[in-house]
Amino acid sequence: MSEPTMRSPLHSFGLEEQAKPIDGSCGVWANEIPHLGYISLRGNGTDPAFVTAASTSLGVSLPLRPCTFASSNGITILWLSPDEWMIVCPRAQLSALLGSLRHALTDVRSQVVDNSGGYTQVIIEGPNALDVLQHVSVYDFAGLEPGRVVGTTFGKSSVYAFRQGEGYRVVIRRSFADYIWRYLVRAAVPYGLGIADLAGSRVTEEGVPA
Amino acid sequence: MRKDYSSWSLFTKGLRHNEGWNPAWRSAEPKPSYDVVIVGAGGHGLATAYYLAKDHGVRNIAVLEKGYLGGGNTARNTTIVRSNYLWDEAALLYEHALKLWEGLTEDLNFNVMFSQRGVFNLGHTLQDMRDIERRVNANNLDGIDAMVLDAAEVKRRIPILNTSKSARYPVLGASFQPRGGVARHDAVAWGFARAASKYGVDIIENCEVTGMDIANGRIAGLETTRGTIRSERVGCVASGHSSVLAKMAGIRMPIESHPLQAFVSESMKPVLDTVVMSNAVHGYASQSDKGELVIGAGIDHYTSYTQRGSPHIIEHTAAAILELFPMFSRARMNRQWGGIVDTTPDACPIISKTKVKGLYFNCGWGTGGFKATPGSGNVFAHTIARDDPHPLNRAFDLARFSTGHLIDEHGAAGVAH
Amino acid sequence: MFVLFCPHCGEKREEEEFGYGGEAFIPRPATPEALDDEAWGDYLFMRKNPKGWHWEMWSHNTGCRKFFVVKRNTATNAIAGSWTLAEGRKAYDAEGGST
Amino acid sequence: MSSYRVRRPGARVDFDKPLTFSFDGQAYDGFAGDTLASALLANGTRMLARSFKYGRPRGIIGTGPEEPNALMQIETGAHTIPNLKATQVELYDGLVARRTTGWPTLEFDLKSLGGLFSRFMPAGFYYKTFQNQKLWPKFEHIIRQAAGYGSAPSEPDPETYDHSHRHAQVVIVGGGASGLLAALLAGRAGLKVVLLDEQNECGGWLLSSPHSVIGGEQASAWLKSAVGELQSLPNVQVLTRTSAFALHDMNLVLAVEQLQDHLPIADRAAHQPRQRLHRIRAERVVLATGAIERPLVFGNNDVPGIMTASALTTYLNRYGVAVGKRILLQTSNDHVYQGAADLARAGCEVVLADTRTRINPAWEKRVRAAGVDVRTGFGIAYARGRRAVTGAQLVKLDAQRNVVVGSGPSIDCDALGSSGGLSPTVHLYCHDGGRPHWDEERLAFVVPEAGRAKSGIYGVGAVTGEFGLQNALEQTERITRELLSSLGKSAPTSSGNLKTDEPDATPARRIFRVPDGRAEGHGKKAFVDFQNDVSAADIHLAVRENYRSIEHIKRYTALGFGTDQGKLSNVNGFAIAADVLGKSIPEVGTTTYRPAYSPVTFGTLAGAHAGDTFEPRRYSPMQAAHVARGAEFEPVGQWLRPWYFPQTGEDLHAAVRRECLAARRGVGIMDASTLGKIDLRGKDVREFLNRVYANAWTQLAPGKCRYGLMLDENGMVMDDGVTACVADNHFLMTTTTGGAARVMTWLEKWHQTEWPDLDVYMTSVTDHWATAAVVGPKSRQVLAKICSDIDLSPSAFKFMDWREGTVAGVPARVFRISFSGELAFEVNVDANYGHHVWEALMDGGREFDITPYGTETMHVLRAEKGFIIVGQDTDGSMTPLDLDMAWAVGMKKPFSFIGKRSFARSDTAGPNRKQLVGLLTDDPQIVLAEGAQVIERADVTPPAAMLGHVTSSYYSPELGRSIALAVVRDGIARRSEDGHKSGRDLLYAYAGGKAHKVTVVSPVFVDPKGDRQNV
Repeated sequence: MSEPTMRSPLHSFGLEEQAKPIDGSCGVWANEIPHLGYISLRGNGTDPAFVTAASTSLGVSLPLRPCTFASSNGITILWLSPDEWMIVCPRAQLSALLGSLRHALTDVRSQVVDNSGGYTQVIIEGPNALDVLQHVSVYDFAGLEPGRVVGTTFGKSSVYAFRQGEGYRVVIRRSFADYIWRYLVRAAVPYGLGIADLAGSRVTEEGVPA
Repeated sequence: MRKDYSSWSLFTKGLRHNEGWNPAWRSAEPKPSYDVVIVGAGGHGLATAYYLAKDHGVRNIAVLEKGYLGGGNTARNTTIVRSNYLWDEAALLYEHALKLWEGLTEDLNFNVMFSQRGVFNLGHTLQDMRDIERRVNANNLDGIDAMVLDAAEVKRRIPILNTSKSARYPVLGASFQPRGGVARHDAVAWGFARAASKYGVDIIENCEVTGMDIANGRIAGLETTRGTIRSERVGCVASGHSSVLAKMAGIRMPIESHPLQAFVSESMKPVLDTVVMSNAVHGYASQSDKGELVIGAGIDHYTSYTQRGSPHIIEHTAAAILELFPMFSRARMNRQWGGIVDTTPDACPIISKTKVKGLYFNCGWGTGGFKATPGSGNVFAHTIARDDPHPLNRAFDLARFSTGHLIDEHGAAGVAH
Repeated sequence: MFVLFCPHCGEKREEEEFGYGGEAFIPRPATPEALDDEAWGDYLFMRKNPKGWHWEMWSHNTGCRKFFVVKRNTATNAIAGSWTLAEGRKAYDAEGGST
Repeated sequence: MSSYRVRRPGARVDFDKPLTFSFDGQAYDGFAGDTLASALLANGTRMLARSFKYGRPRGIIGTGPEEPNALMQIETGAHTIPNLKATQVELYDGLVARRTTGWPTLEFDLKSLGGLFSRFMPAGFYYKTFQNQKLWPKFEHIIRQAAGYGSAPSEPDPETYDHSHRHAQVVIVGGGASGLLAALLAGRAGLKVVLLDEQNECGGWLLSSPHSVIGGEQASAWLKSAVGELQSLPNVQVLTRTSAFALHDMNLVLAVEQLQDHLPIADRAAHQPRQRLHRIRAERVVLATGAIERPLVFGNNDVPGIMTASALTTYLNRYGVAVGKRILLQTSNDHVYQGAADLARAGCEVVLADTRTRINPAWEKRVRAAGVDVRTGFGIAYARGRRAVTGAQLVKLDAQRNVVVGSGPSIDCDALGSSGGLSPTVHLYCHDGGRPHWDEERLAFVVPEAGRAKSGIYGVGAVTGEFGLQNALEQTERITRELLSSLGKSAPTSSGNLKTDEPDATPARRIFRVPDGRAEGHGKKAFVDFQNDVSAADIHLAVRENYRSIEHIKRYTALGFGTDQGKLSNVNGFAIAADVLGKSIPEVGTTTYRPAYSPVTFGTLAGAHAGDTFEPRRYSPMQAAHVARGAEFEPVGQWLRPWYFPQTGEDLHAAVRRECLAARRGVGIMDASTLGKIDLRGKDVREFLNRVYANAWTQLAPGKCRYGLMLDENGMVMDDGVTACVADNHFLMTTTTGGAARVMTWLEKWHQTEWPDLDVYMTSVTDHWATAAVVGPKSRQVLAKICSDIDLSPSAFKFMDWREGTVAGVPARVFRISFSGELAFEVNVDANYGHHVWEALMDGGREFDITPYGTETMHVLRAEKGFIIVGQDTDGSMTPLDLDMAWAVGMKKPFSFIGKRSFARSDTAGPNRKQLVGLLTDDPQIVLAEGAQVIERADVTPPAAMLGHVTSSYYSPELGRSIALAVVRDGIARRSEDGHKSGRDLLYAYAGGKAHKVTVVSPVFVDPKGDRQNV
């Protein structure tokens, strides 16, 4: 029996083989950041017991302001709704985080769900990244400030999107990944799309850079 | 009724600079009272008045219209006529209408340009094809023309259709109703108005109903912007505005009024000589005798009385049409518009007496009203004249929302049309 | 096409992010079995459908997935405001719960 | 250079860049900066179309989107575009244009024969004839032969389109003088501004009038510096070749940007879309859309060479084309005077006939100085000429009333321009419900200057009726300052001197139809709507026939329904109707327009929603494995699922037969990842499930699963699936593939709106879990090979149990549930491992000949067991009781679960419901059509009463015969248990003209006792 191997949702596009270091040759750079851990966390944001327990066990304060996110120690917590967060973490930390969260929240009205198989992340960078996002989504990305995360449309599907560093991250559902990637590629045609080489960068080591 | 529209009359009047034409209908001043008042001078309302006069001998009839006659959904639909509905009740009602359509031009002495160029309902999934098979078989047993066609036959009949297997929704086949087709929408209202007027029906435009006089559970008259009009029988046929009228009578209706949009292309050389509808991709199209592609969109999800909807619905429909007909990619939309459709929980109309004696409602046609116009008027006239439903509309009463006897036509009504 | 303010996300967003949720404040009868068929049918199917101000629900499908309340004029598409379900109920009651 | 070319200073054509193009196969020359229209005019082409109804010769009338006649087929093959207006086609080298009317030739059009009988073809003549329904198709065929302008390409579109969603503080529509000034003010104030102009450069009317003066400098210089400044402002974006075609609710402007059409095909950039749809949401919208000159209506006003007066001016000043040498201008107002002077100075012989007796002395002085022959108080009775105008007969008009009081001279000319005043371009203002109002002084429907400031819509310049340049600019500055202050900004500096050299205006004459001294309909045809051949007489006829509402008039005559959207015709039509009706124009009605302002390409509307991005296609984590094994796929909702796995030479039936037998007798494997999955947690989960499911959930222990039926409040089955108890407060629900999103929203809605107090959270985990169903008597052996930490023995791991363990080295949840009736295990793993686990199961199963199967085999297997598919065996009208599934309904639950009350309604509880049954054909080899109707007798003469229909029908390889599921009226009582005692079980199934004898039986065909799944 072969060793268990993971296949990310965009595996079939062979992005790894096409990747090259980011340079000035393309208007848009994108790639999948595969195999991160995703935890859906539900609970009442106005319940101090919940917030404290979750924040303590994660080592990051749960972002309570709407449409914001918090990052620390390689963990990013996206506010999705007043009672829903998504925790994005390196795979290596997944089971520990799940365990500590569940333990901390045992007696608190809440839900902790491993959703790591259900999502992947795409990074979109480059001078025309904003143009591409304006093609694919109805959201006013020109007005999206750093530190904010929004759930919005992507063609006829939906994503969670946030700005990080020079670029944007979109968190997408696995079964829509094929559509979303094709839609993204199509939108990027006028600007030239490069597959960004993320290997060795902190992105893949830690999931999301601080 | 004298048939004064003919080639001969065109010739003789043409010789005299077309000065000899008479008004197509008489614009009347409201009288103090009528035997029957119809509220709403759309196709259905005018047809009701016409059949009341013609078939039931009622002479003292008024049709009230808050705007201009035929200005509501009659003027805003995509003109498709067919009867291939799923359930017996609906199919037989629409078939009754279709039979009337087939004689309507001659009956009204007004060419409504009923063009029986056939209607295709495409199937794109195995379940679509099951539904098509079920509907076609039911239609055949009800005496309605219908057939199931496979993809190759559909392609043969509509060469410009994209039947590629790699399409997002490949065409697996279709149901086809040869007797279905299209008609000139405005002409239906004008033809019925003219014919009803000849029977002495008073057509009163710019007359909005503002209140109902109900005493002891009976209707006694209407308050209007042109004064009080007394009548012990009132038929309301106001499509999108039915809830507003029902509220005046203290009646609750299972209706929600939604925008329904449509658009036409510029006029192009005809390449599509039939009607093509697709539930799966959400669009339908025909090409008019002027060469315009007439395209219907899906319904907007929210309620609105504004006669306009959201543009992404139009964009989606354009995409759907291009999925079916890639060759129209470089054609251009000339004009878009919206109507207000009165939808019911089971996508079937309400043609019913009410708890107010003498007050009748004919509404809830959703996206299917135009095709039913003569049949709807015909059975509603019967219902009002006899104070008892016609056998064909007995099932379409308000009581079904209490008994649970819904007639769910969502599948066959499908996309708006 | 509308712009709706999502009271949970605290932002105005385009209509395509939302789903229409129908007339607001149709509470489910506490004891359905106590209702006769007509009253039950009324709850199931009868709607105000006013031409004018309408209290309705929308859900922020691509965002927080929360249902919320909008007061919108169906004759003009003007919007008077958005509220959370609880706050909307208060505003609705303050109006006398009518349209 | 042709003799029509004039080297005008300030012209926007580049005489150093000659181009060639063809029209109807003939080669012509033009210059960069020309439109197809200006180039054709420069080449002396006058007639280039035939009219729609009467086949009359037609030429160019306008300069932009108002053009009704010059509809062109541009290019050929896949690049061809129908119906472009020659006035909007930018000329490029090698452009190929063809006429769209005139058959067989432009010179001789067959329709013109019909035109000879035009008096017998008045408006609405169709309605009055062709009344034989049997003959109508033949008439219609002939009508359709003659219908239409250009043709759609017959090949797929080689170009692409996209959408861009933008948000701006201020969108300004129109880059004329007012629009530019507004943009400058808003831009200087630091606002995020988008300025849209449909032409290839900003300037609007200034481009046609480069010698006007603004603040002491020439308009061309003012324009240059304004555009330059706007381009330097980073917060301002100027989009030219971008036509705003719609204004929707809440200040959403839709605009199409042309990116490629102005380039030779070979020069078009493959990576750029042809057109881009901008959807711009703006806090404020400024309509600076200007106005379009409307022609006067007079006899034979459609002869080629007759244009709007402003078109003559524009062709001269902007394109360097003097359309004629001897020009007759007819006006009712001041607007034509500058152009008259320009034409005269350019060397044309110009006669200016003003219908007014008192004209503007300042203008009169200026034009006379230029050599214009001014005649006052004259109107054109009719024009002369057929394929090109040769002159016109003038008549003397009464000073006040629009009647003829005497004869006038006959004037020869080779071009004729008329002006009945300006019609503001109010289209966009109307789109979202705004209504312009009639300004009797300016004789125009205008946008009020503060527009609907409350909702953020403003109008500036000519669209508001400010036709004078100076007035327009001053008003623009004032209104823009108001707008800025509404956004908390102020214009930092004054815009400087906005003075122009225009004389004060003299009132225009209120005239639309120039009288010819004859009763309407007796004289020469006078056209109102050129594209639809609507004459003044047609409007009179409509009114005579009681089509008195303006909407009736428009619809009866087709006024304003062409591709020019009535830009030239609507006001004239209204005015003529008003005169006949004896009403004022506002009494007749307010003009209103619907999108699109000018036609929009379907491809542009669709944008990127085309081809493989038309709609989402969802795939399971094992998709690659299925493709590798040659699966055929079936769309199920948004998903693509394996339908069957044909081996070489197999068709569907052969493959399904093999797959079915493998699952029944050996082992099969199916991808069930697409099922919806919802994780529910909280102390009230059981109560929540009790409310949303028909079943009872109070007793289900951890480690156990249960099948559940979900109903709508109407009592009808809406979804089903297996739900597992993970822990007392933790459940995992599955839904149908197509119903997942609907169920999730449904549950959230109930929780949020009705039962927020219930302690339960739910999260979709559909995409997290990959699910492989290993099915068949040998499934345990297969699983055992790659799963060592779960005791798979029948006693330890029972049917409807689930266990956690490791499969192929991956943490897994294994459910012992079955949709086939066989021993089966559903293995769920993190979807990233889905492919790995699938392949591991295939490897482990190789020695057992494990057989992958798709949805078709799944359907056969479940139908053999009588298991329903919601949406196939149900249609929204079936209760659980109709399905004979009372066992799945917990009628005793304390809470009245969703749908329960509806069971008790008179019809739902009544007799004669359609109920789920099995059907067996007499001939076991006949497989009934799914959708066959069930009837009582073999006689199918309509109307034949129908009892129900076949919902599922297959050939069962296991049984070696056909089987079917059906819903049949009173079906449960008809089931044949012990022979045909009552005979009610003997029915017929009708499909495709044939009725087959069938027997009603139990829907469970295989293993009725359910022993196999328990082994």
